[in-house]
Amino acid sequence: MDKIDLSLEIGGLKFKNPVLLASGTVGYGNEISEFVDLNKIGGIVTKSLSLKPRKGNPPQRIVETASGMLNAIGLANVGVESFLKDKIPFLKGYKTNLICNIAASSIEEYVECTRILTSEDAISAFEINVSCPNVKDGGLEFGNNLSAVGKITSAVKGVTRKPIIIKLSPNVSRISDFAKVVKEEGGDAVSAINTLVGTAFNIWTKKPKIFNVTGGLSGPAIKPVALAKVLEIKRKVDIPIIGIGGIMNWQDAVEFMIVGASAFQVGTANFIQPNSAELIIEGLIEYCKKMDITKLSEITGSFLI
Amino acid sequence: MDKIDLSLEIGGLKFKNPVLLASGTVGYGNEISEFVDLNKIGGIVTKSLSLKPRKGNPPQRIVETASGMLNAIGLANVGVESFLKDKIPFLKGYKTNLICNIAASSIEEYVECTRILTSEDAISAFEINVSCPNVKDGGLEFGNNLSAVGKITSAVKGVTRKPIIIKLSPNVSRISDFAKVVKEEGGDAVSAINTLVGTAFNIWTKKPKIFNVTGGLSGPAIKPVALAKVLEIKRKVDIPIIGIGGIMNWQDAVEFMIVGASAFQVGTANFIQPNSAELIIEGLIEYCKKMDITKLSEITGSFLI
Amino acid sequence: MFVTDAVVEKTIELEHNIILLQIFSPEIARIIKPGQFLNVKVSDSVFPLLRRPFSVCDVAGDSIFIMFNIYGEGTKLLSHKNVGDFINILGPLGNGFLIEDEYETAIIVAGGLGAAPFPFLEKKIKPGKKIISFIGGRNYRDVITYGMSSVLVATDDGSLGFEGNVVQLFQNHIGHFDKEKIKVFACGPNAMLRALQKLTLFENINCEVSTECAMACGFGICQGCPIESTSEDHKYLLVCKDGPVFNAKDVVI
Amino acid sequence: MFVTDAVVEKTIELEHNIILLQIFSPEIARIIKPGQFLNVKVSDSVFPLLRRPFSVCDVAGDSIFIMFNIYGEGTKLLSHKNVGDFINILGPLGNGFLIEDEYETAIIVAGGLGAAPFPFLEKKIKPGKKIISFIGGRNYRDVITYGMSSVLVATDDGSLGFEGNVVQLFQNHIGHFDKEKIKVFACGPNAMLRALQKLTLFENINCEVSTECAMACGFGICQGCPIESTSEDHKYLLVCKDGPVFNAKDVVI
Ligand SMILES: Cc1cc2nc3c(=O)[nH]c(=O)nc-3n(C[C@H](O)[C@H](O)[C@H](O)COP(=O)(O)OP(=O)(O)OC[C@H]3O[C@@H](n4cnc5c(N)ncnc54)[C@H](O)[C@@H]3O)c2cc1C
Ligand SMILES: Cc1cc2nc3c(=O)[nH]c(=O)nc-3n(C[C@H](O)[C@H](O)[C@H](O)COP(=O)(O)OP(=O)(O)OC[C@H]3O[C@@H](n4cnc5c(N)ncnc54)[C@H](O)[C@@H]3O)c2cc1C
Ligand SMILES: Cc1cc2nc3c(=O)[nH]c(=O)nc-3n(C[C@H](O)[C@H](O)[C@H](O)COP(=O)(O)O)c2cc1C
Ligand SMILES: Cc1cc2nc3c(=O)[nH]c(=O)nc-3n(C[C@H](O)[C@H](O)[C@H](O)COP(=O)(O)O)c2cc1C
Ligand code: FES
Ligand code: FES
Repeated sequence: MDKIDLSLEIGGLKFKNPVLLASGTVGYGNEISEFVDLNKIGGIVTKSLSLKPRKGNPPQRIVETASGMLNAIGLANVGVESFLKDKIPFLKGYKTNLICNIAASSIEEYVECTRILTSEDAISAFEINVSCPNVKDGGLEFGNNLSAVGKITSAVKGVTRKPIIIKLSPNVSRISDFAKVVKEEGGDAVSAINTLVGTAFNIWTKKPKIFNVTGGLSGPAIKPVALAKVLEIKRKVDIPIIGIGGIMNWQDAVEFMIVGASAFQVGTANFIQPNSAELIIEGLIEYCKKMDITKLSEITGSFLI
Repeated sequence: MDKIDLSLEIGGLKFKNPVLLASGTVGYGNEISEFVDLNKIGGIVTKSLSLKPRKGNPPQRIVETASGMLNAIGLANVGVESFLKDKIPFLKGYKTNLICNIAASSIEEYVECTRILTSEDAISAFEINVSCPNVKDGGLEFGNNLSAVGKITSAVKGVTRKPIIIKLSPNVSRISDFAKVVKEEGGDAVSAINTLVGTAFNIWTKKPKIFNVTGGLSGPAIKPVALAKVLEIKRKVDIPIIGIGGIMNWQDAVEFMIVGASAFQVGTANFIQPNSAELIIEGLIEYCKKMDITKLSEITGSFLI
Repeated sequence: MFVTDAVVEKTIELEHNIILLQIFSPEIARIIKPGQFLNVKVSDSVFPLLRRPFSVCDVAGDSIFIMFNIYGEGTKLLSHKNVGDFINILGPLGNGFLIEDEYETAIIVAGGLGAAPFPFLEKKIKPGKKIISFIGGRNYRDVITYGMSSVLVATDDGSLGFEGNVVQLFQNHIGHFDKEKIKVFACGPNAMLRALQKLTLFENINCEVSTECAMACGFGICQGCPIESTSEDHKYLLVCKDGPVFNAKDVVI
Repeated sequence: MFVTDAVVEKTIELEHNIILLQIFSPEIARIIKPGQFLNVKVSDSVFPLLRRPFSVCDVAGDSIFIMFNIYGEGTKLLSHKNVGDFINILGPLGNGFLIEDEYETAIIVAGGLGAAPFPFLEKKIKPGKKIISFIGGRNYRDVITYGMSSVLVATDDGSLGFEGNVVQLFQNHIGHFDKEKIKVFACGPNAMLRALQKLTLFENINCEVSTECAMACGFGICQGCPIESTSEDHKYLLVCKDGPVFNAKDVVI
């Protein structure tokens, strides 16, 4: 049997395989490393980091929905300083791409976080979470605002030579418009999708089931939507796409690659099957064998329509 | 036990209860009438009608997803003429509100359909499906275009005195902006939501599972999203809302009313439990008893946040 | 049409992982016809969301039978049903085979689980008539002859009976029949039905096929199951309501 | 931590619809401590999506036990498990009770299914020590005394034992104990734990509570299970990882 090549490149950065762990679903890697050999996966994306530490929202932060879950963690994180001091040493021990996800409430804060983190060699790339409220603009989300996404992209590109991935919000009319702006402003890739806005109420108390009222919907429920967003981007904009949304197994992962994803992230699945990422790698190899593929990246965007 | 009042009014039209059957999920009422006594429900919304009959899409038109389904029926319908001739006589036999859902590819076609149908006394109101491609505007959806939705609303209002309900697309950044336009242009209510755009691919053939490539996601999977959209509208715009999306039982229905729905529609549930609508009515009565409510409409928008 | 919680009376495992469920439903048993189907809720939850359609395989007294093998999530769940469990069934649905037609010999052509509707069909065909079945499969494990008499078998790999497909096998025997006096009843994969359709149209043989397609409702409200008619307007018929059984000359398979 | 498919060895139905599952898992049985929990996949499908957390109720040899009643979708599915079925379990999770502490009498205070962790706790407490349990419920059907000795019972409706809540009952007996030489181990609804916390802080009694909250992962990666600490910075701890057992003085319940 020939060796199957699972590798790929995004913005000059080489990934040993397309399996990444999604932001907010593996913290800073410690706990998940008991189940997944981080040396084996393509990359790990950190919980969104902000300039200052954030406590996050009071409970209840999560609720289960039909084949999905809502979360409103409130971007609880240790902040960039403590991340560099306390979390990087552990992550340095692994040979995988470390992608820092950044959340901020102003363009300046995005830039500042990137500037501080970029000097750390262990960090391979940045994923910019634009699904954050823009405090200067009355709390409206950056992710819904084309020109803000463009400005953030060019601003962070200005302070680092590492690849910049913009993580797009699905809660927009035409996600491909956002991918286009990212490309125009020099972004290296987009990740799609972040969670869908959703809510759930208790019918007896009439109160929201999560403290923050609305939360982000993730899991298998959103997979069809995520696939459609990836496909839309693939058909309209020539930029590498990292697919995310409801990937539970290798079949889901292959589906994302077929509609256009170069790589993909495993999120909610980590909570349910903590070794999902490794199982997916095994499945991808089997798929390649069955389909007589020697280089997996060939299937990216190979849909027949 | 006191009698519980389930009735409500929208745009001057009285509904005996808030349970409506959603467009496209009960055809023109014949088949479902074997399971649901149409005299008992608040209303029935027809399959989207267009000026001319439409054959609809070739198979495959539907595919199941996690706690949801995708459909791309392609607006298969008999057209307004045949509807008036062949379908109205059956529907006339029932004492329930008949709401005609209209789909069109130009503003003129919306107006023309409404004009033709409005003279039929059996029709109580219109629901305008704006999730249709605007052929004049290169096939972009009306539903994503604020000014188009405004124009459609005022244009159809111009040719009928019956209530106009605009059925909003969820595939937009801020659905409340659309509700606001509807209100400004004289619309009587909005329905929210239509299906989310989604897709699914076969990983062995690399072909889309449905002929139309993308389809509309419905069912329990989308309920959290639909609830969030209804809540968003309720908090921002003072207009009656008809809630739709993943309602499978009376608990779901109550949840929609709490976040702001005056009435609601049962869609995909009809396929799985064809007598859902009647079961929901029974459940609503039990809920009122348990909560000591004599007028159900009081719970509309009664969320505690 | 009924939608009813019916109790599982018996679970029977045939050879090669084929499962028969015996379900108590006097109201459906009384009226269902061969070729009609049931839409079965396989779980109590919203997953899997949609019902699964199954042909009525047999009827005995107040009981109805369905036959399946484990295919995906739905049939897996169904295979876990125990005696005494309730399953929610919707039926009878669709139009069955027209068995009161003019023919002397009924010819059954079935591929794989396409055999499911025929035990009941055999039972219902008038005693005076002859019945011959052609049953096919990819290999011997695919061949289901349960409840059928005078069977001729074809397998793609030749592991049982004739080596080749079941339509070829039938074609090889066509000379033995008086084409005016036979009627073909068929069920199986679309590719098989298409080949059979071609053959019977060419040979001018009366042939009914039970077609399959993805379904949501099963009773005509979702428009999810179109099949093109051969009528002038090429309009779509609904597999669930206008079918699943069609005369081979009426539809584009 | 292990994630493993473990076989159900026995299903035991206690009174009042309480179910005990005996699961074969030598690797977990060997290391799990009272108060730790398991996160259990109740179905093979994506519905229900999330695992369900259950305290380890007892350990015997290579087997672990969990105790529950039918509450929602997840516990319903779990109650349908038969001997020989596999269930996927993740554990041991969290921190258990500190039983190697300085006390002469262990006082167990449990409400409803809060009784679940205590059969194992009783087993693990050193023979020299005394154990007294206060068990409460809304009514007699709620009171679970399985696996516990010297039990005092309270019910809200007085249908069994003391009429009132279990914290009141314990308070009534507080005079009998030397407060310096007891340690309270508690589990139950938050309202109960809150009352007990108030009492034990006031009386200066060493008290550990096993808290409950919605969880997604159960092992610290989702940040879904915050509980406010009483430390100066009021930071959030994680119930799954820093708990579920906390000293009553350390958290805001
Ligand atoms: C009128 C009618 C009668 C039927 N009678 C029988 C019967 O008597 N016995 C029997 O075993 N089966 C019968 N079938 C097929 C049966 O409905 C499917 O096998 C069943 O739905 C599979 O469900 P599942 O959840 O196990 O598989 P799923 O998880 O739904 O399917 C697994 C995969 O198979 C595909 N698939 C599902 N159903 C079909 C299908 N019908 N055709 C092609 N691909 C499909 C899906 O797209 C999916 O990729 C009938 C179908 C129809 C329409
Ligand atoms: C550390 C820990 C240990 C536990 N140990 C046990 C145990 O040993 N035995 C036992 O029976 N239970 C235990 N529980 C609770 C158990 O996890 C829930 O009963 C279970 O998740 C219910 O699942 P379900 O699917 O049946 O109900 P769901 O369908 O999930 O719930 C039905 C309703 O109950 C609510 N709900 C669900 N879980 C909880 C909860 N934990 N608290 C309050 N409301 C809830 C939901 O919001 C929903 O509205 C424990 C919980 C935790 C966190
Ligand atoms: C509990 C939880 C926390 C998350 N936190 C973040 C975050 O901090 N930053 C971010 O960009 N995305 C975050 N996400 C979104 C995921 O990275 C991912 O985009 C989303 O969950 C969809 O993928 P999934 O369906 O595979 O989970 C979070 C998701 C979950 C479920
Ligand atoms: C098979 C199918 C066909 C539909 N056809 C229409 C339609 O013709 N016009 C329309 O406005 N909505 C149509 N809808 C959308 C539904 O009316 C409803 O908005 C949507 O399905 C969400 O509700 P649900 O989750 O309860 O199904 C259709 C939905 C389905 C599932
Ligand atoms: S399956 Fe719904 S119309 Fe045929
Ligand atoms: S449940 Fe996920 S961090 Fe505690």
